[in-house]
Order: sequence, then structure tokens, then C-alpha cells
Amino acid sequence: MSQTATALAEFVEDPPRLQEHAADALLLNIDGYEGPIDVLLELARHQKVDLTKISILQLVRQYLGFIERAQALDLELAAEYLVMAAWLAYLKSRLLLPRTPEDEAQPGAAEMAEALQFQLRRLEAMKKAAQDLMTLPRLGQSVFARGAPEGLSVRTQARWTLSLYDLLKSYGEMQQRKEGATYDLPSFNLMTAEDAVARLTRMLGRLPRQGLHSVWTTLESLLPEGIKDKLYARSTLASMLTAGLELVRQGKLEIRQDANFRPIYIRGVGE
Amino acid sequence: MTDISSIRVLEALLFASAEPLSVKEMHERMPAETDIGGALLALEQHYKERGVQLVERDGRWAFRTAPDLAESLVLEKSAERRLSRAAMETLAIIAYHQPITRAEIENVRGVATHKGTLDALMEEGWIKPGRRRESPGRPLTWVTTPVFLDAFSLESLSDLPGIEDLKATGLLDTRPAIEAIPTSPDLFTGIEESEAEPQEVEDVLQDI
Amino acid sequence: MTDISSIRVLEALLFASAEPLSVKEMHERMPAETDIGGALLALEQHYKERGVQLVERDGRWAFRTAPDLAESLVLEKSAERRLSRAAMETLAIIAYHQPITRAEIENVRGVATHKGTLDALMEEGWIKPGRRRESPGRPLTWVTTPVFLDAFSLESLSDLPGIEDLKATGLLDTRPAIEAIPTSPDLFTGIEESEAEPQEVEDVLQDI
Repeated sequence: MSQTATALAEFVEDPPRLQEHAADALLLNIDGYEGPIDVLLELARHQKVDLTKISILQLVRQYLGFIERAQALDLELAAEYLVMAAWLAYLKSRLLLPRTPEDEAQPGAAEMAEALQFQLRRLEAMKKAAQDLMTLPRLGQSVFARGAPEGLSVRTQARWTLSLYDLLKSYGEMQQRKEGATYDLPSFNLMTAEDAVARLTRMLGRLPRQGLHSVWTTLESLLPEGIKDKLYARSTLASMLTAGLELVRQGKLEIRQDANFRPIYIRGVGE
Repeated sequence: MTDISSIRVLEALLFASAEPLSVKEMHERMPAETDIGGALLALEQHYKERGVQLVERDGRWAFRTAPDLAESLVLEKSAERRLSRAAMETLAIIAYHQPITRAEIENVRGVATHKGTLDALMEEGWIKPGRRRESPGRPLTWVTTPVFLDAFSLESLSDLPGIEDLKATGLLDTRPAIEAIPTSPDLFTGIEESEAEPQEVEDVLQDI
Repeated sequence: MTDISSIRVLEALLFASAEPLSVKEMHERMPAETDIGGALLALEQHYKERGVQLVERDGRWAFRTAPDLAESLVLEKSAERRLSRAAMETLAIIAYHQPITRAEIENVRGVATHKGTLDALMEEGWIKPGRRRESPGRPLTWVTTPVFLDAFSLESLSDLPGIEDLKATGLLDTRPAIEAIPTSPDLFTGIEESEAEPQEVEDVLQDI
């Protein structure tokens, strides 16, 4: 690689002039370049050869000339240009000097040159790709979409979902609500507690009174007779008992039951 | 001249233009010697039977999709939505009580029915107007449709469960209070029993 | 089936749509049994020689004016934003190398990327962030969009000019080209550092 590069360098007619010319042209335009690799690529183009056959050594000389010229003109270059210059100076020394044993561990000059050449070729390929892209028929420039598309619309229609379960439950609940709204407690024919108190108070005068020879009367015997309505019959017993207890509380009556389920007896309290 | 090349250019021009173009505008944009009229005619003819047509409106020309395809350009999407309680109840009442007038529906529900509720049910194809009731005002009645039966996999309306069936399936909570306490005899059951067996009154009384 | 009626509907759909349509979108709007592929082929054939053509862009289809008419079409051109050379190169690098990280882009170009460059490309809708690379730092990658293909009249990425040659010559390798000088910092260390500033990535993402 380095041999080819050197060999090619020999054929350059007037390297110093080209170098100067290239350097000054670059310096005039430095803002137009995208960094040191871009500048290197521009310098490489001056060799007017396929990048795969580029003389790296010549390229390095040109770049270093460019840096020198910039410094001579007191131009301020971005740091990356100087870093590149340092790297290229190192590469140049490696390309020119014979390989020493301690170099073994380091990348060979040929590899470094090849890497640089690869990057230059890749960048050039991408620059060309960018140009090629820009020559493609561009939408809105040379190819046009429909100017007044009607557009595609979406009409959303609601589909109501309802299961039979929902329907039946809804109907049932409504019926239930309706029942609830008109529900009246059934009125039963019952003896009220008031009636029972009145009846018992009325009968109180005829009751045997408390005393030595007094007798007890069963509560049952005081119930109205001949009742056909079973519910009314049952309610009379309950109400009369309640009435009896009320009169006991008022101190007008005594009440007694000898054991569970035994007859209930009452008698008046004498005055 | 109406060569193929000017037809192509005009076709592209009309396609890409944001506004319909007048013949004058087309002239301005085409070579002077172009026979715009001839090219328009050729294009109109070419697109006559296609999905896109060249149409003239007020002396301006534009491509438009064929009017008979308007429906095809709209994507019908259906979104599943739950029916409102009002709609559900209204449908249920119609199903169980049909034919039923709107006033009667309102009577059953105890609230006024929004017009939209019946509309939604009708749009879905579940109900339709039935005969007019031969009563003052000749009100319209509502009935369910075969679509309704189909939607709910019912063979016929008689397959709708009765309210007692609904109770039995546990769909409806039974009234709380007396009936709901298991183990305790029903107040009314007691009456029926005592009616059936008169001698029990004595027993009951003795039980106290 | 590829009958004339489904071709007409598809023609109208593609004409009416503001955006290229995917086959899936066409299927949604056409009867289930339609042979979309056949209809597309028929349409493509029909329009082949016309001023308007049916083109495929990344699996999506649209009508576009024929590219050869570019010179003859006197039309309002959309305002073309002049892209900087940096932006053009960056776009090309993303298009040919995608998915590619910002550090890799910088490696190819040998220079730091201005934040504005990616922003400008994203604003055009030509690039978007791709997946993160599963490597240290999980850097974001960049890819081109379907809009990019449409903007440059490319059917797919494999139609990028010269991409086959570039692949064959190994020039689409993103390997760092210049190895560091032993014992000295990487040639582009400084650049990479500025690139690594995390808030820049955030800015870019927020601009999406």
C-alpha cells in the first residue's frame, strides 16, 4: 500500500504548487467544508484518481501543507483540523519509517491508511448518494399528488348491545318497582288493643274482686263469642291479654298463669 | 392539436390542481397550440365509465370520483354501545305488552319517553309501529319485529319468560320482610292453613 | 374477483384518499371477496401510459402524476425548503445505513451533527427515531419514513439509487474508519462527547 502510494506520488508533476493551490482554495472556502475529512476528500479529488488508488502519503502531505498555510496566514482552524493533522503526521511517519519491533503491537501503517481510505470512499459514496437522492422526482416538485382529494370518511354507527338477560332483568325490575310503588299493606280484621282495653274496662265491674274468697276468671271466658273469622279470633286473645296487662299496670287488675300453656286468670282489684 | 402528449399533460394538470380549472387557465398552462377542447373531450370520454370522472362545473373542469360510488368511499364502522336503561325498559315493555302506545309505555314506566329512545330502537330494527289503536286520538302502537326475536334468539314472543318465571330464576330479588325469613312460617300461609283446618284455631289459642 | 365494478371502486378510493392506501385499508373498504391485488394490477396497467399513474410506496398505493411530465406541468409547486449540504448528506446516510445512531452518522461524516440537521429532516417527516440500539448507552437509532419514500418517488428502500453497488462494495459498513492513534485519544473523541450530551436527544424527541 505505502509502496504504491509512494510510487504514485513520484508521478505527480509539481506537488508543491498543487499543494499550495489546493490549500489556498480550501482556506478560502473553509466554511463550506464539513470538517477535516471533508477537506481530505476534497484534496483527494485533486489527485484525480479512483479513491481506491489514492496516494495516502500525497494526501497527508497536502493536508499538512494546508494546515501549515492556515497557520502561516494566522487563520483560526477548529481543533478537529489540528487533531487530524497530528494523526496524519503520525501516519506519515509510520508510512515513511521502517517498522520497528515495538510497532508490532500497534496497528500497521498500511491498515491505518486503508482505514482512512475507506472512510474517504464511504463519505464520497454518501455525498454522491445525497446528490442522487436530490435528482429523484420529488413529490410536490416534479411529481404531484391529487390536488383536491375528496378524502375517505369513516361513518361510525352505534351498534347497541343488549343481551336477553339485560332485557328480562330490566323488565322484571320495572315490574318490581311498579309493585313497590302501589303496594298497600293488606288491612286485616283484627281486634285492636284500644277495643280490647275498652271491652275489658267495661267488663271490669262484673269481675270478681280481690279478697279472701275471691275467684279467678279465665281470660278466655271474656273473649267475644261466636267469632267465625279465625284471624279475628286469634287477635282477640292477643289484644285482650295486652289490654289485661295494661290494666294491671294501671293497678285495676290482677293476672295469673300457673305454668306455660296453662289458662290465664284475671280478677279485679278491690277498692 | 389533440395528441396523446397534451392529453397526458392536461390529465396530470387536472389531477394535481387544487381547484377546478377553467379553459382559460388550462390555456395558460399548456402550449399555445393545444386543442384544449379536444383534449377535454378525449379525457371525458376516457373516464366516462370509470371510478373517476371528468366533470364540468360552471365552466371549470375537475376530476371527481363517480357519484354512484359515493357510498363506497365511506367506511362504515360499527361501535358497540350499551343500551341506556330507558331504552332497555322501553324495549322490554313493548316486548311484553305489545301492541302498546307510547302513552301506555309512559304509564308503565312512570316517566316520559324521549323520542330518541324509540328512534334508537327502531333504527336497530327491534321495534316498528303497529296499527293505530281505535281509541280517541287513534294513537300509534308499537310492536317488536322479527329482528328483535332473532337478536335475542327467541322462537316467538311466547318464549319470553313471565314475571313469575323471572322470580323463579332468581333474576328478581323477592321482597324482603316476612317472606324472606326462611324457617318462619309465612303469615299468609298460616291463614291458608288455618282455613283449611279449622280445628287448628283451638290449637293456636292453646299455644299461647 | 377482479370485476370492473371493484376496479372502479378501488380507482375512486385511491383518487379520493389524501394519503397512499395500504392493501389492508383497501380491504377494509371493499367487499371481503375482492381481489385487491388483481384490481391494483389492472389499474396500474390501465394508467401505465397515462398522465397520472398508480404507484406503490412502501406497500401503499397512490395516484401520482407521471414523472416524465415534470417539465410540462405548470403547477403550483410546494415551497421547497433548501436543505443544507449537511442535511442532505445526513439524510442520505440515514437512508442507506438505517437504522443508524447519531454517533455512527458522525463517524461517516467525520464531523459532529448539528442538532438542527436532524430536526429539519424530522420536520419534513422524512426521518423518525427507530429502536434503541442494544449496546452501551442504548443509543437511539434513526430510520426513514414512508413519507420519505413518497417524497422521493421511491417504491421501497431497495430502490435507493446505487444501493446494491454500495452494499456489494462494503461501503455501507458503519464501522469507525479511523482507529485511534495508540496512546492518544480517539480522533473523534471530542466530537462524540458533544454528541453524547443527553439533553440534546431529549430536545430532538420533544420536537417530534
